[in-house]
Amino acid sequence: LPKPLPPPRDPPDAEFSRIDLLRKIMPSEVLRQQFTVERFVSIPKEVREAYINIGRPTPLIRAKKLEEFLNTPAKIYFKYEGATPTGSHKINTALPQAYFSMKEGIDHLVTETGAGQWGTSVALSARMYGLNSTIFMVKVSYEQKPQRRTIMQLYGANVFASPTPHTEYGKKVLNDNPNHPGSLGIAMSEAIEYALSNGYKYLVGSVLDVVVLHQSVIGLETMRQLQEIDEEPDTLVGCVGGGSNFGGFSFPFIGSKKGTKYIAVGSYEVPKFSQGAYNYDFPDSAGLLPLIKMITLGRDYVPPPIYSGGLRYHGAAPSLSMLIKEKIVDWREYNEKEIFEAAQVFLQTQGIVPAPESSHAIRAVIDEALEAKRKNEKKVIVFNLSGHGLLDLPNYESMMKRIG
Amino acid sequence: LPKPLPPPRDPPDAEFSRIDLLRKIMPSEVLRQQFTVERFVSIPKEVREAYINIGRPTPLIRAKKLEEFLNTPAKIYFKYEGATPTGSHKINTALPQAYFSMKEGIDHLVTETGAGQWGTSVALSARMYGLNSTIFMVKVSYEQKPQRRTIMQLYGANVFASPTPHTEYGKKVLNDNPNHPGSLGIAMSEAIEYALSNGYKYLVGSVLDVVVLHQSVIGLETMRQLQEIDEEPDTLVGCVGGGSNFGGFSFPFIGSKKGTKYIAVGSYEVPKFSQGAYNYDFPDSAGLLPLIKMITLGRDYVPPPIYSGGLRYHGAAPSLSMLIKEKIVDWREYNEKEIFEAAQVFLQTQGIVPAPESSHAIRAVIDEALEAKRKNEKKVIVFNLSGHGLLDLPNYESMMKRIG
Amino acid sequence: MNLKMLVSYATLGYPNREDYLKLVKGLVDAGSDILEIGLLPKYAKYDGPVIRRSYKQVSSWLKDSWGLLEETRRAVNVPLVILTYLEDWVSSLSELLTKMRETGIDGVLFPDLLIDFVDEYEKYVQEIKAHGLKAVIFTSPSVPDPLIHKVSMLSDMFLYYGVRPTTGVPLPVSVDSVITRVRTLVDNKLVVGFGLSDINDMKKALNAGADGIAIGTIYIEEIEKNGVESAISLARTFRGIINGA
Amino acid sequence: MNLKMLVSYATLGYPNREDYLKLVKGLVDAGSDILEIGLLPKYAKYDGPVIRRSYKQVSSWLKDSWGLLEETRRAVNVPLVILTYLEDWVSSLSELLTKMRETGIDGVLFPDLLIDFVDEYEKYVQEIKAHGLKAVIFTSPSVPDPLIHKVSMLSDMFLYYGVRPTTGVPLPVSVDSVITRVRTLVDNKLVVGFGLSDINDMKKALNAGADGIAIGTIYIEEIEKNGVESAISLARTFRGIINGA
Repeated sequence: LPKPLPPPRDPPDAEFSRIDLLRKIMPSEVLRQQFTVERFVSIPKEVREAYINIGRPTPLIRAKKLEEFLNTPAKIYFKYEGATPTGSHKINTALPQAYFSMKEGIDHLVTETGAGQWGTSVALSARMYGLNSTIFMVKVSYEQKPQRRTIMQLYGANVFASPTPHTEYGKKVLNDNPNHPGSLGIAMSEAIEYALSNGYKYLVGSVLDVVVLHQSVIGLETMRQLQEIDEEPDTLVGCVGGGSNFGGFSFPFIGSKKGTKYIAVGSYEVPKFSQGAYNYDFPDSAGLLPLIKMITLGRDYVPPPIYSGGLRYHGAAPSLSMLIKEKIVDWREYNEKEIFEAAQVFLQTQGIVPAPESSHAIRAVIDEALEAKRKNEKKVIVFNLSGHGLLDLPNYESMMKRIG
Repeated sequence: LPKPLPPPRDPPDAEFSRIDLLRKIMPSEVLRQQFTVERFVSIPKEVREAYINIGRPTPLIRAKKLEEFLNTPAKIYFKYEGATPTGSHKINTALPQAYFSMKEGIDHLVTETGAGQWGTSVALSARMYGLNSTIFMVKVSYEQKPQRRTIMQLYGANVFASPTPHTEYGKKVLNDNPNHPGSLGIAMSEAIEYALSNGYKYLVGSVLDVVVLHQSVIGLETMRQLQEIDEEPDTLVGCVGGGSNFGGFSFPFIGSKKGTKYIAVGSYEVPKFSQGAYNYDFPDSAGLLPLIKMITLGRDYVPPPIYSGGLRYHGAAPSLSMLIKEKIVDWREYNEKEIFEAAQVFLQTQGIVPAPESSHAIRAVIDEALEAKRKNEKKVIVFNLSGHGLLDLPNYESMMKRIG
Repeated sequence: MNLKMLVSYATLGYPNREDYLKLVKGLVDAGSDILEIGLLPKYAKYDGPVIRRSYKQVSSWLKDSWGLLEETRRAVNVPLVILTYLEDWVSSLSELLTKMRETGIDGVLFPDLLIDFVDEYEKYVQEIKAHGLKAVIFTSPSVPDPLIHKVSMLSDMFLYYGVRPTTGVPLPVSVDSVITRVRTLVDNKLVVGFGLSDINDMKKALNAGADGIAIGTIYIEEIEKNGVESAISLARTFRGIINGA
Repeated sequence: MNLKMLVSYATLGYPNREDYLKLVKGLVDAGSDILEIGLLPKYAKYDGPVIRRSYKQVSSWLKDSWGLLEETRRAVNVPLVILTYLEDWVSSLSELLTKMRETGIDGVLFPDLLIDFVDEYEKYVQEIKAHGLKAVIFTSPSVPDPLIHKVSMLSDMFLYYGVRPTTGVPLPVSVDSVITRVRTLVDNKLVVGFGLSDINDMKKALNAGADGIAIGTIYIEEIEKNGVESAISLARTFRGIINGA
């Protein structure tokens, strides 16, 4: 980073310190890593073994058929995080967080989940270390994505449809509207309250530096895999929800000055890059967590119901936000039609059904590859395919009908 | 093989030659490979590239957490065929069959599918070579597994719910019962008729030697991957539907005399190993294909509605059947409760949701590992995890309710 | 003589008594070195649709097979090899072989010997030889290499190697590569047949090292279309190809 | 003298006029080398809950900050460094600095200088120095290494390094490894503070190479519980630890 990263802070007239709250709800090693800001953090042996156990390193695959289809002189590689058992990069931070929790004698982990990727990763990671887990799943997703719920239950998690009657906050919401469909903000608030009142710990899935740190395993593996095949990357691309997959993938390259162009891709429907402000804002809708300085649409921003659940977030990680402000990282925004087309091209050439989130990165890659074709440049484009879309097929079905 | 493999033959009073029919419906290079019975067939460069493009070699992963959970001195490795884009080994034969079809100027492929794994693989492989495809999907699956249908459509296939009004056979069935739920036999008959009457080609997904040949990429990769880590296998385990994943995985080991024990695992509910006869029988229910000599429950056998759709098949590949008869290959049969428990152990230790079919192999592996524990033997157990179960979650949900 | 062999097949009694006898004589005159005669089986399990048709036709009228066999023996002076399924004779094998010997038959070929009776094939070969007959052994690509090598030394006259699992269906197989490989295993004369579908296939087989070719289905198809004379003329063509090879 | 420094912090006017003056004198008598005085800000954005409480209490009665600062200056003879947010003074910085100089203040520390004003920090440091004041620069783990090195040479008196992003919240950080690393970057005296939560932390910081420690939150918590005398006695304890280190 070229400049100091503005630290988290408490709001002006806080009745309680959010930063102090973190200490009560997060495992301390996770907090230590969040605030220690060491330049290199070595991965504990046990976490390395856990990574191997879930099939890391994930493969780096050349998208040969996609290149042929686009008839581009560019080479396209993708790091396939969908190869993890939970189907996305989320497990990379859930595993170490669960490991540190186990080491600290914690026996129960709590978190919230929207689309379900994060909850799935926490459920599995908890179980791998013999811990219990409780997942507050946004009610509308709980009902629309029963398979996500099933998989979490198979992993041994308690899954609640949030709002629940198990927390004061949930009770309050239900009291106002017994049919409330839930939201990520409510689920997060419930998870934090539930952890606090039961002496459990809360795991955080994105945005914070510690999460980006854990996700950097993606970029570090990719760098090594590129070296093994003697390839120098030019352009690095990833999609941005909270920023942890993009950060984990690209920061190691930025830090070691490999590559010349870094593209963060967001959703046109959630236009944080084009319309967000660079401000201190709450990472959570309920305002329970400390303020952080980031590109944000405002914590009260209500994202439209796009299919890329993971991109329906109002902000972007502070480190990524700064790199975008400093113009070290470029950004793009694509709409659903554009990303559905990209997903179709990708799945018909490479076979993998990409998560709708990851399809944003694919669209940018296609545009870069076509640009390379126009200029006849032999660019090496590498992107992070953050997850597969096998549990998002109903979404694709709807897109097919709507956009088709 | 220790003895000559009995060849396919036509039934005694055939009005038409099934063997001659093959010639009309199958791509000729596929037939040539089926009947040439060369000892080694080299993979064409284009097919090798297509394998790489879909992420082959698939990973060989040590199931460390499973070993720890079982507290066994045995080492357990699994070859993860679920890492292919279509989530199972089926693509290994769909790709070369589609490639040869393309080379022969065929522009449209037809097949049937039950659970959907095979249809998905054909749909993708066809598209990768610019061919059209039509998939006759058993109607009850078409309705119960809409996501399988969606993925095939995303791959560009025409998907019909069989019985359809598009074939004479389908019309006849619908005439007798407009609400017929369909069956694999009917779908197969429709696919063959449809291919025949339109001048398209039919692709075959299991049982035949050529399919086992294509699947041997699994075993060959596994052998090399074991060599790379200096590991000598003792026990090799796989599940058996038609026998192609088991054969493809284990035959290279048997052929090169690596390993001492080979275990083919079937379903207790479809007891072909314990109760089947070693006879000439039709591979298809409709009796359109030539007779082959195999362990079979009879082509009229109606399998119970177990969740492992891929194991609901009355026979086993001729080569595998002979090896079982010759006691070179052992067999096991497990019921749904046993395999559901195995699936849970596996997914809570390794994270991967196994296909219900593959869970049969897992159950046998667990039993072997516990046996090694009782005898304190450091066995090296290797099994083929033929596919993931991410599109079978509704089945697991039902099992959880019924058994779990 | 160093010429390669033409082994010609005829279904006993096909297409009718008169034409059948004309055929076998004509095939020998055209240069067949050996005649294979197919005996009507209960179930022609490893035969293709063309030969099955010929059996079906014969079954409608032929009652006295042995009488016709005797006539055949008198009509030609090349070795006669009977093609019949062991399955039909397991309980009366000795009688069969004795009768063949009495009829002046030279040898017998059971297509199902190594498929359905592989565990006891040596016993059966012994019994054939014990009756003073030649045992011609039928092999195919699905027979394991060591077994091909072993039976090639046991087989009388030549080793019969069928390139296609079913005669008469021109399934795509690589005749040349199959023969080239099997040639190295065979310590005997190698006759290739059971599905050579055209002249091209025959040339490939001969160039790849076969000592002879066996023809059957092609004759029967020709008889169906143009009668026995035309089939005999085909045999002359094949003889020419063999001599030219 | 080669002894390491104790930098003690007091919120101007806390807990009340009388006790505040008792506190600052006591802290100096107990061996503080430098006093940091916190000026009531509009928004104590980078302060923790404890210091925020002290500001809140002071805000209810203190009107004449400058008068109290003058008294402070008269009461003690160690260097006085004012801690205040630049944000509150951007439009009147020259007046602020002039007044400080007139009041006999030695230096000023803006915690938000490198966070919210990083693009112009050099201009502000120049301006502080131009008014004859010392510019004490605040850094933290989130400041990039090259920048720490650069500002360490620019900072007067010492470089202030905050180990935790928020004072008073004992977030888990590895004080020793953080200081060991930063020590190599700093071409100046290094004072560590902003969240040293206990004696153990202090010892770690000193052993890792800090030239001094800055204490604030601990005093205020002690005053809340047991009054200023008790806080002064803590300062004596800390002085002893430093001397012993």
